[in-house]
Amino acid sequence: MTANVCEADSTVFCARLNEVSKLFGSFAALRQVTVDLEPGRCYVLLGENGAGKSTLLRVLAGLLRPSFGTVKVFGDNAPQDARARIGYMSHAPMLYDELTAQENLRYFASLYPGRPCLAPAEALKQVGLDPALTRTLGQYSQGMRQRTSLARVLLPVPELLLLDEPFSNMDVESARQMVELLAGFRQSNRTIVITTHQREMAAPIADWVLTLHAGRVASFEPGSPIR
Amino acid sequence: MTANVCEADSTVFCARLNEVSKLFGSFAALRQVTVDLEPGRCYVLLGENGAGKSTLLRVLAGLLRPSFGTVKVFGDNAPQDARARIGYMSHAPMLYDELTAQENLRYFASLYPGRPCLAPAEALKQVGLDPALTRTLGQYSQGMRQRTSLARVLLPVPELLLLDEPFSNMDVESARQMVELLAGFRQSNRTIVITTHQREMAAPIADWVLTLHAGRVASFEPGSPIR
Amino acid sequence: MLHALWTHLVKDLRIEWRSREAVNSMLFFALLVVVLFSLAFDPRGAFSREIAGGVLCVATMFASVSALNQAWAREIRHQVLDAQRMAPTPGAELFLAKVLANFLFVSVVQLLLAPVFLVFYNLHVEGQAWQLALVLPLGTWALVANGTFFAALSIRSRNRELLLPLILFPIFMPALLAMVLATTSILTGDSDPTLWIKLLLGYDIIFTTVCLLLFDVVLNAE
Amino acid sequence: MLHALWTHLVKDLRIEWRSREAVNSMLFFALLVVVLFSLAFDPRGAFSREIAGGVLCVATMFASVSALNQAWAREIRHQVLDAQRMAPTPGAELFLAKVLANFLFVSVVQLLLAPVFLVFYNLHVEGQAWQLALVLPLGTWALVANGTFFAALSIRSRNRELLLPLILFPIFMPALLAMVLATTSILTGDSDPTLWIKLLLGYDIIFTTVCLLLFDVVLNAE
Amino acid sequence: MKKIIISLYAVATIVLMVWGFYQAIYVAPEEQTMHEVQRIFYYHVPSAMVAFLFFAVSLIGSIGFLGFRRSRAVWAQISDAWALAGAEVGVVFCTIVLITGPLWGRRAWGIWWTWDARLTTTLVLWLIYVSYLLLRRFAAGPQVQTLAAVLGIFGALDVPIVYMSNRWWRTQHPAPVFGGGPDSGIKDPAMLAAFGWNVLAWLAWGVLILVLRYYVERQQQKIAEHEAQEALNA
Ligand code: HEM
Ligand SMILES: Nc1ncnc2c1ncn2[C@@H]1O[C@H](COP(=O)(O)OP(=O)(O)OP(=O)(O)O)[C@@H](O)[C@H]1O
Ligand SMILES: Nc1ncnc2c1ncn2[C@@H]1O[C@H](COP(=O)(O)OP(=O)(O)OP(=O)(O)O)[C@@H](O)[C@H]1O
Ligand SMILES: [Mg+2]
Ligand SMILES: [Mg+2]
Repeated sequence: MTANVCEADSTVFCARLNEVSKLFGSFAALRQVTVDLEPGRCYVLLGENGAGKSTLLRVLAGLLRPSFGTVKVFGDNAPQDARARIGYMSHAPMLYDELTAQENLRYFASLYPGRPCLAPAEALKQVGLDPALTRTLGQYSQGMRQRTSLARVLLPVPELLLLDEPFSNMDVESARQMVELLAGFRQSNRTIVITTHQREMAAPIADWVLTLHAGRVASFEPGSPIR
Repeated sequence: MTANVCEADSTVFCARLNEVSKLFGSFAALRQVTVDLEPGRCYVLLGENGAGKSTLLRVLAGLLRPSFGTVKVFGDNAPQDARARIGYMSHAPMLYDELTAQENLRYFASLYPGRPCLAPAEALKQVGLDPALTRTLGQYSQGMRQRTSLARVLLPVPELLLLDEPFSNMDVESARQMVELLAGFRQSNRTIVITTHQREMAAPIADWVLTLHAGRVASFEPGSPIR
Repeated sequence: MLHALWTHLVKDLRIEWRSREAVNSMLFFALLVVVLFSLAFDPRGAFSREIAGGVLCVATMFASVSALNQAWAREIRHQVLDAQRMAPTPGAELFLAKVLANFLFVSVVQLLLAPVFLVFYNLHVEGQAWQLALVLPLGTWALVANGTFFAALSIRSRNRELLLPLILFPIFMPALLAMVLATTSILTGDSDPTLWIKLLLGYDIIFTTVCLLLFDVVLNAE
Repeated sequence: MLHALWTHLVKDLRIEWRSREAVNSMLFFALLVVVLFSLAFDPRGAFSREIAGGVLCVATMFASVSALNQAWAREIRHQVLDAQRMAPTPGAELFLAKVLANFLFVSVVQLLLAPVFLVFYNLHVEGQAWQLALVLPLGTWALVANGTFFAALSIRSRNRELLLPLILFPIFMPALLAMVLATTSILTGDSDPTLWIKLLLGYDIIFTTVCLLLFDVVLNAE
Repeated sequence: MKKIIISLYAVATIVLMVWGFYQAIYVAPEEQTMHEVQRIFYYHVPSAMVAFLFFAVSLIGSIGFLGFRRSRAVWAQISDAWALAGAEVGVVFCTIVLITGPLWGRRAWGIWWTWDARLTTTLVLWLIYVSYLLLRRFAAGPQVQTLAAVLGIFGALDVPIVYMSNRWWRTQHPAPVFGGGPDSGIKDPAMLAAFGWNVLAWLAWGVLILVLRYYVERQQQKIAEHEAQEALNA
C-alpha cells in the first residue's frame, strides 16, 4: 500500500483532462473540458440534472472514451491501463442482488490479483455495516446497498476515487460519517472526485468545487464553507 | 361542452378521497389521505421525491385502486366509470414515438367517441406547437414532447385535469404560458391538480397547496404567493 | 362500436409500415427456423412430406412468439397503455385490433415464406390445396389470439421474454396438433382433414371469446 | 492466470444455485419443445429414429437460446458489468467462466431430458452409444460459446431478445448440421460419425478462439 | 473530375456487360450434357466469385476498423464504410447465386433445391451476412460499428467453408471447375473466353456498385460528423 501511495506522489497530476468532449450521437454531454486533478485533493462536481457530471466520471474511469481530447491518469497512462488504481462508484450499486455483502466483496476482491486489498469484513465495518449480516443484497435497503457499494470501491485501496452521488440515499448522520472516512483517505494522498446535489454535505472536505453547466466547465474554484 | 360544465357544476365535490391508503407490497405509498376537491379550483401537490404525489394522482385517475378507503368523483362515481371526464398526464409522454404529433392526437381523439373533442391542430396551437410539423414524436425534444402530451390531455376537454410535473422540462417562459392556459381552464369551472417541484411556477394559479410527506398529508392550506 | 377497433388497427399498421421491424425480423427468423429444421430433419428422405406440415407449423410458431413478445412493447415504452386504460373505449377492441394486426403480419410472413418452403422441401400438394387456405389462417389465428393475450399478461413480469412461451405453448398445444394433422393430411392426401379443421374452428371460437371477455381484467390489473 | 476464471465460475454457479432460475426455466422450455415436436412429428412413424437426433438438437438449441438471452441479465441489472470492466483481469476469463457455467446448465438439462426423450421416441441406440457422450458436449459447447458471445454482443441493442437468435442461428448452423448428422448416424447405426465429430471439434476450436480473442472488444464497446 | 471518371467507368462497364452477354449467349459453344441451360454458368459462377471477393473486402474493412478505431479515427471510418459496402453488395451478388443456382438446378437435376454441402453453406453464408445487415439496423449508437465489425469477422469464417465444400464432400453440385482435380479447368477456348469476359464484366459492375455504396456511406458519415461538430459548438 505504501508503495502505491509513493507512486501517486511522484507524479504531479493524478489525472489530466485536455479539451475533452463527449458526444452521444449528435448530443454533446461534455464540451471541451480541461481540468487537472492533483493528488491528495478532493474535488466536488456540481451541476443540474443532465449537466454531464456522471459522464465526466465515466470518462475519468475509462468506461467511456472521449470523442475528442485526451485523458491521462497517473502520469501518462490511459485510464484503461490503470484500472486497478481507480475506484468508481455509480448511481447503480454494481453488486449482485443474489449474493450477500461479504460474498460480493470477496468476489470483487479476488478480481484484483496481486493488489493488497482490504479484508471484506474490514471494508464493511469502515462504511458502518455489520459484516455478520447474512441477508442477500436484494433484501438490503437502498442506503445499505449504497454503503456496500462504497465498500466495494474501497477494497482495492484505489488512488483515484470516483464517487457518483454517494450520499443520495443516506441519512444525514451516515453521510457525515462517510465524509469523515473520505477525509482520512485524502490525507493518505489519494484523490477523490465526488458528484453531488447536496453541496453542503461534501463541503467539509471540498478542496475544489467544479461546476458543470450543459457539459461545459462553468466554474472551478477553491472549496468554501456553506454560503 | 357547455353541458359538461354544468354537469360538473351541479355536484358539490369534483373528487373525494376518504381515508385512502395505498400499499405496494409492504410499503405504504399513501397513508389515510382524506381530501375533497372542489370544482373550478386548482390544487398544487408538493412533497419530496417518493412522497406519494404520483401515486395520489394515479389513484385519482383510477389507474390504481386504493388498498383501503374510497375514491369518488363527480358525485358518486368511481373514477373508472368517469374516465372520459378525467385527463391524466404522467411523467412519461404516453404517446407513440413513431407517429407525428397530429397523428397521435387524432388517434387519441377518436378513442373518445361521442365526446366533443378539440381539433388536434387547435390543441397543438394552444400548447404553443406548430401543427404543421411533420417530424415523428421520437425526434421531438423532451420539452416538445411534454407539450404534445399536454395537448393530448386537453383534447377531450376533461373536467378533472391531473398533471404530473407538467413543467419539469420546459423553460420558464413556456411554463408561464402554460400556467396562463391552465388559468383559463379553471375559469370554465374545471378542476386542476398539479404536482411540481417548482412551487413558484404554479403559484399564480394555486388555490390550494397540498403537501405530502411520506404518504401522509402534511399540510393543506390556501395558495399563497411565493414567500 | 367497431369505430375504435378500426382506429387501433390503422394506428398499428401505420406504425409497422414506418419501420417494418416486426415483419422483417419475423420473416428472417422464420426463414432461419425453416433452414434449421431442414438441416435437422433431412428433407431429402422418403418422409419429407410427412414432416413438412409439422415444420411449417412449428416454424410459424417460433417466429410468431419472437414477434408477439414485442407486441405490446410500444405501448409499454412511454406508458401509452395508461392512456389506453384512461380512454372510455372497451379494452376488447384494443385487444382485437392488436390480434388483427399481428395476424396480418404473421400471414404476410407465411405468404412470403410459402414458396421458399415448397422449394426447400420439394413439395407438391397431394390433397386439396384450397383447404390449406383454411387451415393455416385458422391455426395462425389461434396462435396470435392467445399469444397477444398472454403477451399482455406477461409484460408485467421481470423476465417476460422467457415467460410468454412457457405460458403460451401448453395452451396452444391442442391447436398446434390439429393444425399439424390437418396440414399433413392435406399435403399427403392420405386422410380427410375436415375433422381437424372443425376442431381448429371450435378452438378459435372458444379461446377468442374467453380472451375477449378476460382482456379487460388483464389490462386493468395493477 | 486461471484464478479469476475460477472466481467468476464459482460466483455464477452459486447464484444459479440460489435461485435455480435458469436451469428450471430451461428444463421446462426444453420439455415443452420436445412435447411440441412430438405433436408436430408423430414419433410413432417408421422414421422416428431418423428424426430423433434432429429433435434432440433443436430442442437443446431453442432451450439454450431462451437461457442465453438471460446470460448477462444479472450483470446488466445493476451495472455490474461496469465493475467487471474496471477490474484489472482479462475479459477472456469472464467470458470463459460464463461459457463454462452455461455449458454446465445446458448439460444438466440434457441429462435430465435424455430419459424423457428416450421414452417419448421409443429409442434404443443402434450405433455406439459412448460416441453420444462426445457429440452432445461438443455440439453444446459450440452453441453455448457462440451464444454467450453473441448475447454479450446483442445486450447493447434495442430489442436484444429478438437479435440474439437472428445472429446466432446462422453462425451456429454448420455445427448444428454436424451435430445432427453425428447423432442420427449413432442412433441409426447406419454410418460412421467420426468425420462429423472431427468437424465439430474443429468448429469448436476455431470459434472459441475467435470468441476469446474478440470478447474484450465486445465488452468494452461503448 | 471524379464524376467524369465514374461516368466513363460506368459506360465501360455497360459495354463490357453487353459484350459478355454476347459472348455467353451467341459465341460460346453449347455444352454436351446440359445444352442451352449451361449458359447460366456464365452468370452463376462470376457472381459467386464477386460475392466472395466482396465478403473479403468486408472482412478487411472490419479488421481495419477494429485496428484503427483507437488510433486513427478517419481511417477507422473509411474501413467501416468499406466493411458495410462490401457486405451489402456481397449479399446482392450472393442472392444472384442463390437465384441462378436453383434456376439451373430445376433443369439439370429436376428439383429446385437439395441440401448438399455447397448449397447449404452458400445459404448459410447469405444468412450470416443478412444478419450482419440486420445488426447494423437494430443496434443503435456508436457501438454499432464495433459490434458489426466483430460479426463481420465471424461471417468471413464461413467463406472458406463454402469454397472448399465441394472439395471436401461429394456433392450433387458439380465438382470444382478450377483448382479441383488434375483434369479440371475449361477445355474449350471459346468457352474459357466467354467465361473470362463475364467474370470481368461482373467484376467491373460489382466494383461500380461497391464504390458508389462506399461513397454514399462516407457521405453519411461526414454529415453525422458535421452534426456532431455543430452540437459541440452550439
Ligand atoms: C441451387 C443452388 C446453387 C448454389 C447456392 C450454388 C452455389 C455455387 C457457388 C457458391 C459456387 C462457387 C464458385 C467458386 O468456387 O468460385 C458455385 C460454382 C459452380 N456452380 Fe453452383 N450453385 C447452385 C446450383 C448449381 C447447379 C444446379 C449447377 C449445375 C448443374 C451449378 C454449377 C456450378 C458450377 C459448374 C460451378 C463452378 C464450379 C466451381 O468452381 O466450384 N451450380 N455454385
Ligand atoms: N449512453 C447515453 N446515450 C445518450 N445520451 C446519454 C447517455 N448517457 C448520458 N446521456 C446524456 O448526457 C447528458 C448528461 O448525462 P449525465 O448522466 O452525465 O448527467 P448528470 O450531470 O450526471 O445528471 P444527474 O444529476 O441527473 O445524474 C444527459 O442529457 C443524458 O441524457
Ligand atoms: N408500482 C410500484 N411498486 C412498488 N413501489 C412503488 C410503485 N410505485 C411507486 N412506488 C413507491 O411509492 C413511493 C411513492 O412513489 P411516487 O411515485 O408516488 O412518489 P412521488 O412523490 O411522485 O415522487 P417523485 O417526486 O420522485 O416523482 C416511492 O417510494 C416508490 O418507490
Ligand atoms: Mg448523474
Ligand atoms: Mg412522481
